[in-house]
Amino acid sequence: MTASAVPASAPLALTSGQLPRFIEPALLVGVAVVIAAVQFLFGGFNLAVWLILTAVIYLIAIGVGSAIVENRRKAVDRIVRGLVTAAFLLALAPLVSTLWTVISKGLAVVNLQFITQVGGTTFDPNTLAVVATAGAWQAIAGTLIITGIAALISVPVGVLAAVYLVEYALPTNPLRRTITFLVDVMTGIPSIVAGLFAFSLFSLIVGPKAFSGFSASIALCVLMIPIVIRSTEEMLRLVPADLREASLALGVPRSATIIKVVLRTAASGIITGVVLAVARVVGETAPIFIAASFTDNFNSNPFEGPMQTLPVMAYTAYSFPGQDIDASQANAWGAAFLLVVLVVIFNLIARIVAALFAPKSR
Amino acid sequence: MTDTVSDAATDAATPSTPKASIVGKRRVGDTVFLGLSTTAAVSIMVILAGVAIFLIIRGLPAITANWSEGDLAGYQNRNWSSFWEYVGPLLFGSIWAALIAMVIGTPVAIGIALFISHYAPRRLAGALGYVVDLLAAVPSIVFGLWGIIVMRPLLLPVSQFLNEYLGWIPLFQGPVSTTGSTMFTGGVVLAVMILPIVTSITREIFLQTPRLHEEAALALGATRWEMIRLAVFPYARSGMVSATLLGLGRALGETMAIALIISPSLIYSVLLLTDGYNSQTIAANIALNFPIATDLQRSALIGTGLMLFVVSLAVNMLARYIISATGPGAKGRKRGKRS
Amino acid sequence: MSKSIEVQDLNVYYSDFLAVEGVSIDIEPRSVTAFIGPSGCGKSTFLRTLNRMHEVISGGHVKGRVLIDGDDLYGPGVDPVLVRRHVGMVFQRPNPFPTMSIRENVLAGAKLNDKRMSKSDADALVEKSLQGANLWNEVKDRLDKPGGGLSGGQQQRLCIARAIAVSPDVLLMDEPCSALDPISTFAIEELIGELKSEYTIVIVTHNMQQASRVSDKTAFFNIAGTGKPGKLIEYNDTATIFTAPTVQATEDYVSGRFG
Amino acid sequence: MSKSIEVQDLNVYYSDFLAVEGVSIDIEPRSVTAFIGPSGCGKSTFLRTLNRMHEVISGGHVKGRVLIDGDDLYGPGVDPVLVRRHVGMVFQRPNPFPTMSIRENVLAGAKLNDKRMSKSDADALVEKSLQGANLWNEVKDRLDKPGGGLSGGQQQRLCIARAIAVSPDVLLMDEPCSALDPISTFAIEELIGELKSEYTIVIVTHNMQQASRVSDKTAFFNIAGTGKPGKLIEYNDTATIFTAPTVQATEDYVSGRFG
Amino acid sequence: SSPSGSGDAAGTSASPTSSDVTATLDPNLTGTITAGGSSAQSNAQAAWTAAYNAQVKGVTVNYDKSQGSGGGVTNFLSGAYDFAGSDAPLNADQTAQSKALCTEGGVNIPIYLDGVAIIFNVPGVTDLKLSGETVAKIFALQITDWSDPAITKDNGTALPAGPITTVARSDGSGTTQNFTNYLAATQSSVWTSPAGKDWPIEGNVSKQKGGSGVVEAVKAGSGTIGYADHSAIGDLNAAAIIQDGTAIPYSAEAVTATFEAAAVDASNGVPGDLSKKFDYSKLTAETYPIPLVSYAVTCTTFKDTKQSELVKSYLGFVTSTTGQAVAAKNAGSAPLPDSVLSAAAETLAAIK
Ligand SMILES: Nc1ncnc2c1ncn2[C@@H]1O[C@H](COP(=O)(O)OP(=O)(O)OP(=O)(O)O)[C@@H](O)[C@H]1O
Ligand SMILES: Nc1ncnc2c1ncn2[C@@H]1O[C@H](COP(=O)(O)OP(=O)(O)OP(=O)(O)O)[C@@H](O)[C@H]1O
Ligand SMILES: [Mg+2]
Ligand SMILES: [Mg+2]
Repeated sequence: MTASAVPASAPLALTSGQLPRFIEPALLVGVAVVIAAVQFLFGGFNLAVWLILTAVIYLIAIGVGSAIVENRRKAVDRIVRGLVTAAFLLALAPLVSTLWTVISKGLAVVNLQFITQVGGTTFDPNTLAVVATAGAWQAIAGTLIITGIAALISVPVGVLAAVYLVEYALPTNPLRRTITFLVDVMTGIPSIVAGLFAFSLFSLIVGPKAFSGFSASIALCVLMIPIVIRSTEEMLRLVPADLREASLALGVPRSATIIKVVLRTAASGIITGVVLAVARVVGETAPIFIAASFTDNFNSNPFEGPMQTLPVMAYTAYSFPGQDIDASQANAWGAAFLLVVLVVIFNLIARIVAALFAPKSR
Repeated sequence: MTDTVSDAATDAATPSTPKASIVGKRRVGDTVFLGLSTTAAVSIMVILAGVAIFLIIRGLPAITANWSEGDLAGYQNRNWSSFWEYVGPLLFGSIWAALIAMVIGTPVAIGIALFISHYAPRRLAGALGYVVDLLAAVPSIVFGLWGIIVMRPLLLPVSQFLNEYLGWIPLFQGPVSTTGSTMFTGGVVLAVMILPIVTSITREIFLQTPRLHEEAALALGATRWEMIRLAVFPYARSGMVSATLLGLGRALGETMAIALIISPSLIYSVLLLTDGYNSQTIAANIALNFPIATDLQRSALIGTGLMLFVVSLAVNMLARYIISATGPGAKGRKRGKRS
Repeated sequence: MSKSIEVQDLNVYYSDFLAVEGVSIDIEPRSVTAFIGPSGCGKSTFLRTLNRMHEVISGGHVKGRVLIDGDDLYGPGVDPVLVRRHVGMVFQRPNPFPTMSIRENVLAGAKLNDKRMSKSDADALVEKSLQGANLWNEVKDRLDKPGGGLSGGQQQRLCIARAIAVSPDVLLMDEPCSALDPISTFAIEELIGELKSEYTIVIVTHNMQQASRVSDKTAFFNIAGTGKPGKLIEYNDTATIFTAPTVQATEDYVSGRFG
Repeated sequence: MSKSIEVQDLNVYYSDFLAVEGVSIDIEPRSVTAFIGPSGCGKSTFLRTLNRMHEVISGGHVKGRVLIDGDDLYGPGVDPVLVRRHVGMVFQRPNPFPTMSIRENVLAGAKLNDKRMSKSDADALVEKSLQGANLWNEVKDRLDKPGGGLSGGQQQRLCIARAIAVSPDVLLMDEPCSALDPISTFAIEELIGELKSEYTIVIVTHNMQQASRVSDKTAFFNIAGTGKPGKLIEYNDTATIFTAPTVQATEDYVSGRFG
Repeated sequence: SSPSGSGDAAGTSASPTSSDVTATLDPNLTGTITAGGSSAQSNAQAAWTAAYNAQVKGVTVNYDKSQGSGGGVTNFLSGAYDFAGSDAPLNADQTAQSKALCTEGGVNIPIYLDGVAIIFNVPGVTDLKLSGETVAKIFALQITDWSDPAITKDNGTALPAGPITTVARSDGSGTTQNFTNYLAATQSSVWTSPAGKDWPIEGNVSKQKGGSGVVEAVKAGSGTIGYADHSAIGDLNAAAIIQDGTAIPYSAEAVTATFEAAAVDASNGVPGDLSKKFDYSKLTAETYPIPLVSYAVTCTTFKDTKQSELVKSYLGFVTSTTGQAVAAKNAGSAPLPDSVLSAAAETLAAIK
């Protein structure tokens, strides 16, 4: 918007007192500096205290200032804007901090060898020394296999169940209401319980030596299916009823309408939801070490024997360090770093695929 | 399946004569697809029933056992008279920790969602949404490790501060922890973990607020905040409730981060800043004690898992009730992308 | 391709709610019939029973008979999917499939049904249908662009092209112009005039002028009050309905509009 | 309460895109002005600049001056929030707040400024506004029922009541009847006739007859083609525009509609 | 002690002496051993696996350290594991259960010896001496400041004043069991809580998950004191424990001496079982008083003879002098006395 050069005389109540435009950032910086200075003066600068005090004092100052110069309504508006922005920055802080911690600590160990090598040990018979070689390939492979199988099972089941809920079942259908409710309950299953369940199930089926990547996949399925259903449901509901009717009116059977029109239109959103679900379970620790046990060895057979994954590697390396504690912790951060990288890669792939599938208007 | 919308197609011949052109035989594709999706939906019940049955079968021995003898006598160094006495403080701890996380996390999450949907410049908003989604994807083990090395030391002086100036509030009583393994730290880390879930759901709902209603408010001379109060919040209320409860579900079930961060005790305590008086949560207690437990002790732990399951069931029922009771916002929510 | 429609004493229900009561009407082939009436009187509901689209709405069902060239749409063994290939439909808001190009949209009826078609057949069908919908010249250079990129009026004509590509006998239109600007409306009205040489057309409209411009016959529906069923009040030549209606309600409605 | 509006050489942009170019127009107090023109020519866009609602759309900004009784809406220190209290707006689709009762809807705007309105003041305001919107008799027994339960036409009148409850000087209406049936449309048109004794009213409509029925003056906007800016082509007494327009484009549009 | 193993230590070149217990390894064995349990053993197991695989390439050993002793035993009893690593021998119930699996029952073979270290982080203090009584009082929260006269007395000099934060395990653990065994047996007047796997003291105690959690918290805090397996304390300082008037810092020799002096048989009745318990009254001025011993729990009769051969071969290496040396070198453990090793060899030889 541009202001005209001639200032309007204002008998009409269009204008009111206004704080200058730059007041918010200026005041914020001012408050922050002053508080930092005060903190240094009285010894002890502390990041958390600084942030909290800055936020509180800024909000009070802008509120009071605006109430005096402008009016009460504007003051409230400015305070809320401040609060909302603060909430956002507050949330950004842990993200940046987490990522920074993971990246800085992870990059210290991660190199091509770490990624492509199976972690292990070599023994020198002369000195009796066992030298650990860092490597995460066994965990990367395990993560991909276990999560991959979980996704292969969960995605069809979840998507189809969502199709049932949205496309077939009427709102009054007791089955639909039960299932929606159960899906909500399932999202609340503690992950460790899912692990125990899967392991017990497999002990029943294959006998005591039930540790396998596959049983861990089943545990992840229990956690993943409800997430897939929920997000798919949301996405299917976003597909305008118009499109279903258009397709049906062309004499297209219901199943073809659902598959080729409804699912196709919602595909991009469904993919995003699925990837979020995968990202959510790929970092699970407790169910995996219960169902797939732990090993340092490479195992690519999901149906037999313990399997290592990145989160379990991070957890065990941190919780049960070797003699060289620092090296173990470095490994833990390396695994955590790879895990985050994996999640980011999933996300990127999903973005790209989703963009390819997204409805276009141009 | 009864009560489903489906095209009733019945037997007959091929569309050769005009007469028969609208007469068709049963459509295999439709039947198969309906069958598949019904099966998928029903399998949810099977899985959940499986989990519930598993919990009950494995948990029952300890729930009915005599806690004054055998492996359960003096379990975890306390003389419990029964399973219920044992699970009590754990249930309390789970709910308490989740509540703290909600109290810290929900307002922030809603703030972020509002920032992204209504305050940030449109172009920035997409990127910001992505960033928050990324937070959702950070594995909980990473949050656990991060909590230990970053948050624990960072929050120590804050604890000190709170205790010094607000110590008269029972929550902030001392002795203040020197290691940082407090309910406060745990609550903050949990809050960070539930942020993305609550944010992404509320953000979606905020974005779906019909533009019509937003513009109606603005055209009445509302400030942005007043517009949010008039148009956005009423519309999103039920969604906010369900998002919050989803977050609560996650907070209740979170295991590793809590197990790694908090210094737990099997007591009823609301203190936030101490080492020795943090109520233990069910999930963390399972994670901590399952490895060392004997069969009957495992059964006791699984019994506590069953209780957690029951709580999340109750929470969800409550959520449904609230959503259905909060009126038009719940029913009148038409989902349509705004352009 | 055009067919006659004969409706005998039709009641339409949404679950228990009787939405439309006792409609009997004869519609001739190769004619345009307009349905007019106040909001909620059941025009859309009745229109949808002509190709069983009301069944898509949960609880929707009918009593009575609808004969298309003598075949009962609700007879035993009749497959609603096949019915809809004979009786096409165009909706109030243009709804091209957003994931498909213009070309794919036109071919949707065939493609979604897994009909195998040679490229040249498909090309021919696309051109013929778009020609039929008066859209060919405007889009022939960008057939592979998404249908959502067209203007509202073009989108609506694309939907008409899509509907006629499956070669129906009857074309139902539910307020096809109410979301369009006058110029697009005009284009669609012209198109209807051309289409009636091949199809039996039934159109619902709120716009009395549109009804008088495009239709041969007009049916006036009315409703006694909320919760009451809609009824067919008067059905006659359009000119008669607008100039000399026999029922008072029709006259009130038709003239009130211009009051 | 009514005020005059004077627009001087106004350009409206969406980011870089010039949507409306060089509009100058004088609108008299206590009159009804209709904006007509083909879809996309910028009627809504221009209308929104009269109460700075275009700023709500990201990238929307103007060059030029809009004077309300001589005060520049875009002058320095002008608060858009205050502008909108002086210039009210009614939208195409009725949009009562769904969670609020009829009474709360009417008071929604008024309560913003005066939190502690006494119950009797509030009651008086509700009655006065609903009377003004010709809705009082229909809803006085159910003021505490949700606004969403009313019929479309009643909802639109509720929105008008809500807009006049903040006592604006000017009332902008963007196709207020296009989602309504003829009977409701008629009620709104009557209402506009009554409101103009107190307010300056500007109404966008696609319906030429509506324009001719309700307005004193009519402004015809047109657009040369997609991507080009919309322009004010002709502005004159309604009767003149519809019977003896001076510009060919106006004549084409006005008569083409009835072609 | 006499050697009962025969043959030379194939492939190991650590110079054998006459008293060495050696194991014969068949380099052509193939198969997979699934095991798990005690995390205290985990570093030793990793070292043993590496050294064992240097000679026997075809055998894969999966030792799951995330399960803990209890998990190991439970999985062993269910048949999931070929052997379990456990910080405590099978109890009576478990022994009874094991009979279903192993005919005669399960045997406990000591394979890993270590000490519980008292670790601390007091600014400016690197050497700390504490009597058993002072340790008990500190951990029982009866002494709460570093300037306490009892601490001054033990060290002969006053430490800087400051509150003491005790750090304990939040998870059940064999380390806690061994530590509280010692406290309950030797300081019964101060330490009135029971000995067990869970830390019994309520109050101002910081409880951390796992030995690593304790080590981290002690390191990160200030004025902290905790306990952990000596092999896992990294670069933290450990207190010397005053025993019979002498301050004894942790050393492998001192712990081996403890085992020789104080470990007494506590067989579960299954032939070949080597369960031990400590008689703390036999501690001397040469013994480190808080030992930690960990077992391999395995079957006397395997259902699958192939598995029995694998387990005998692997555990044979573990309980050889070389095996113990490997663990000492790489996991910081103390070698078990030869007498136990040869007894272990006999037990293993009897396994079918
Ligand atoms: N899905 C539905 N479920 C139940 N009742 C419905 C449904 N759709 C419409 N109705 C009811 O059926 C009656 C007829 O509605 P219909 O939409 O056919 O009217 P219409 O004449 O097309 O109105 P309009 O001119 O507004 O499009 C109305 O009373 C309406 O409330
Ligand atoms: N939010 C927006 N961002 C960018 N361009 C816009 C936006 N809204 C409208 N436009 C463009 O501005 C021009 C004028 O649009 P406007 O909606 O004002 O037309 P209109 O005359 O009201 O049309 P209609 O009769 O369809 O309501 C059009 O070219 C349109 O594409
Ligand atoms: Mg209709
Ligand atoms: Mg417009």
